[in-house]
Amino acid sequence: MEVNKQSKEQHPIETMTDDPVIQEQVKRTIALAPLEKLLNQSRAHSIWPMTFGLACCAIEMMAAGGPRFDLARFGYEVFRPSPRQADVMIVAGTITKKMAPYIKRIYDQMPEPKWVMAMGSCAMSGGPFVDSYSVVPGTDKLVPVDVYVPGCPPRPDALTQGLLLLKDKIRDPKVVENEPWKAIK
Amino acid sequence: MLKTQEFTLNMGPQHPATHGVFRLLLHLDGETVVKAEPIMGYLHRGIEKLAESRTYTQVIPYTDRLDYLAAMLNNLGYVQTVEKLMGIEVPERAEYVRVIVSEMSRLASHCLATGAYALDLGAFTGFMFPFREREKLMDMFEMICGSRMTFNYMRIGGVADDLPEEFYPAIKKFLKEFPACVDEYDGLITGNEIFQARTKGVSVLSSKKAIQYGMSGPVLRASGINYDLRKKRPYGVYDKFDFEVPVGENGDCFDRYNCRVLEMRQSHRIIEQALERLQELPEEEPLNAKVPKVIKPPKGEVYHEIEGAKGVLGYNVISDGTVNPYRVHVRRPSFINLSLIDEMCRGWKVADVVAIIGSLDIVLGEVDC
Amino acid sequence: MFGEGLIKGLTITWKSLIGKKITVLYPDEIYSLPDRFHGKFRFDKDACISCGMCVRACPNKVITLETEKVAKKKRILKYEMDIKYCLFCGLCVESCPKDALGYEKDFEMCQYKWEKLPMVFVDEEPLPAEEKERLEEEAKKAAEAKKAAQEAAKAKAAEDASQGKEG
Amino acid sequence: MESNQVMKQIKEKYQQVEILDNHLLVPETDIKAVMKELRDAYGYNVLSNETAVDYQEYFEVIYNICRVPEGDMINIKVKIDREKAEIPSVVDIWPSAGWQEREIFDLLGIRFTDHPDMRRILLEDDFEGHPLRRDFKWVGGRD
Repeated sequence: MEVNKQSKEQHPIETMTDDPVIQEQVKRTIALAPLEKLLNQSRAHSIWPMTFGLACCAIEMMAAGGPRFDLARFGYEVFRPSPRQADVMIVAGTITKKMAPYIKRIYDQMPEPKWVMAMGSCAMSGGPFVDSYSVVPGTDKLVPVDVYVPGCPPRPDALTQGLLLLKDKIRDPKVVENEPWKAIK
Repeated sequence: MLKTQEFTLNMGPQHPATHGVFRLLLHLDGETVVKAEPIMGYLHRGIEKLAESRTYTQVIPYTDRLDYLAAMLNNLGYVQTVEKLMGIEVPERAEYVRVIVSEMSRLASHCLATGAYALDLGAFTGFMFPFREREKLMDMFEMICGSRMTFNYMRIGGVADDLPEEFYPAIKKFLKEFPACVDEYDGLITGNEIFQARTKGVSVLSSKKAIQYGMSGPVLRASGINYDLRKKRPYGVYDKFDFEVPVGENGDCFDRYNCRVLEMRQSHRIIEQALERLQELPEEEPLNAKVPKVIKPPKGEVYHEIEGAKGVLGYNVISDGTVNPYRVHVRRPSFINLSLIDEMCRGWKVADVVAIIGSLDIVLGEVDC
Repeated sequence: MFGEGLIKGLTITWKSLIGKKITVLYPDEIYSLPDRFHGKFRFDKDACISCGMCVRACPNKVITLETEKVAKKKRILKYEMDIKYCLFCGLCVESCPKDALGYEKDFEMCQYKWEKLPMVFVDEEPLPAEEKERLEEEAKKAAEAKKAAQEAAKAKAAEDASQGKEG
Repeated sequence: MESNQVMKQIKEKYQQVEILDNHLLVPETDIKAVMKELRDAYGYNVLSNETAVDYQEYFEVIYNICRVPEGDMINIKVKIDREKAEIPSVVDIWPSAGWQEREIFDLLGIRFTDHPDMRRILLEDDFEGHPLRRDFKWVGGRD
């Protein structure tokens, strides 16, 4: 029978390792991959950001949720104050050494899968205050960052663009190799 | 008698109602606050130290990031201090342009304070309406200096650029529409019974206490003291305008909020008058005073105060005769207004704490510097 | 009457249902930005005289400018703006004497990768030694030729003048 | 009363006080008495600003006090020894000095004696050094 014939064929993972536990895990995950894709589609279309306003950029983030720029058009307006209900942490503002442990802790409290956006110069690299004695030079020194939004502060539109880029990345992680602004237009 | 155990609640540093990264350690007896312990510095970026290694012009963009809601007023305070130090007389046209942009900045700040206060107390619609006007202001700022929040528009001896052509119709349209918009806020937020129930009589600040603790701005005026530096110690051309200083009666949260709404109407009046006078002045008049290319103030020091959006904003600039300032100190109104938070919260419920912090209208960029 | 304020508030919100909508539908509709907008940088390599004014004006050492001198002319090797440190204050643009540096009306600068953040406008290898020599010699020759031509012109002019005297 | 006249009267009363172009230079020992006099006799009721400067050889504490709601201002300076770095606190005269003195202690390391709560305010408790001193060295975070 055809089914049996297929099962007798060697799975690529069997050539790599002999551990039956790993083999089984890999086979099961690959079977679930299409489902994951479907889930990612839904994730990408309703990102719940966390209100993580630190400084000036937070005001632009509020403006992005306001009437003019209206993130609700994409389904991203559900700003959650609690990290346990959020998908993406938008780090908007300067991270000081005093604040750094909290950022790490809040990131750890977020459920998987999670993403991080660095909004504005300060969050990207310390920005104008990089030479200061109390500033952490960039979010990526603490947690991995998925999208960088330059500007000081960025326009709310730029934040929208960043979220759209993140949407593309959630749908297809390979998109990071492309030139980003071409991906949208 | 039942005795309850004291309970500690940590509010912040990541809390949506603290207007930034401010942490309040609340000691509670049931729901009543026994003691509020403020902990800040989560946004301390060392601007005062950074200023020591920048030239006088390069410090201006850093002042933007202190009180980022009313950045133009921070610019104004700094450049006026340096001008005082160097003895520069600013041309009249530049003074009027400065008045227009700084009052616009005050409007933008008060719009946000009103909207965010409504949001703190659970009125999401009340947040949308002031933000609509704020966006119009931001558009005009973008026309003037290209940025929405961090302007870097003022220069020592004048302003960076003239007001563009397209600005005049925009501001005229805005000035025409704005009083009706403030009426809308009054109808939507001020007149709302739920809002009044949550703010009237809450955390009354007596005038004596307000003076003792060095409060300033709307917080002081809400307690019934008519102290506005634009009237009492006029700087720039502020003595040429006709406007009133709104003063509250009770000094509760509602008065502090209402003072800001009333101030918006006065700022509107000032902009109208300034625009009129500016257009009367001949176009050829210079916009910048004659300043040397490399700014090197003589040895000395100046302390200068202006009326910021949050209160008295003071700059202390010390020069040692080189191109870099020796020391820049900023008297930040939010920092000093916040120092009474413990006493203001004492005896009120947890839900009122949000109302009290919102009514003080603090900006953490300024508190922590 | 209790509830009056609530009803008044409701009428205000209902009114805005019929008014003009203010939402800008980015990215379908690009919002018109003013001329002075501080966005992406634009750099004109040919206009730049590599005077270094922008580097000195910057409050945060964002700009890297490397030059080499070839035949008495400065050649730009590298012009890089590390916009992750940028304040977008506009002091560099203001200081540029030749208008080589400016802003574009474009704010779309988002990136996935840290390495792609800096804006590299010019990134060239320094010229090899032979090429440099060749260019220098060429410049020398050109200068000599120019000098010769000038002298010839002078001589001719003198001749003309003397002829004119005679004539 | 004009602030110039006030300055002259203070000078008459306290011999060691010096009048420099726009401020009073008060010795450390007299500061509390002068402050009290200014508040009670002349009605200067608000301490608007308090800060300090590191002049490498010595510290200087600057007080800007004003009358509310009249609005006139007087500037007072005190020179203190850099090694000792101690000065009496004025919290009991002006409660608004509380946080400002804590800030000065945090950033410049000047200790205010009899301040009720002399802790760091902006930086972490275990931060080493005082950043606004001129000899403070640190390593920036640029790549």
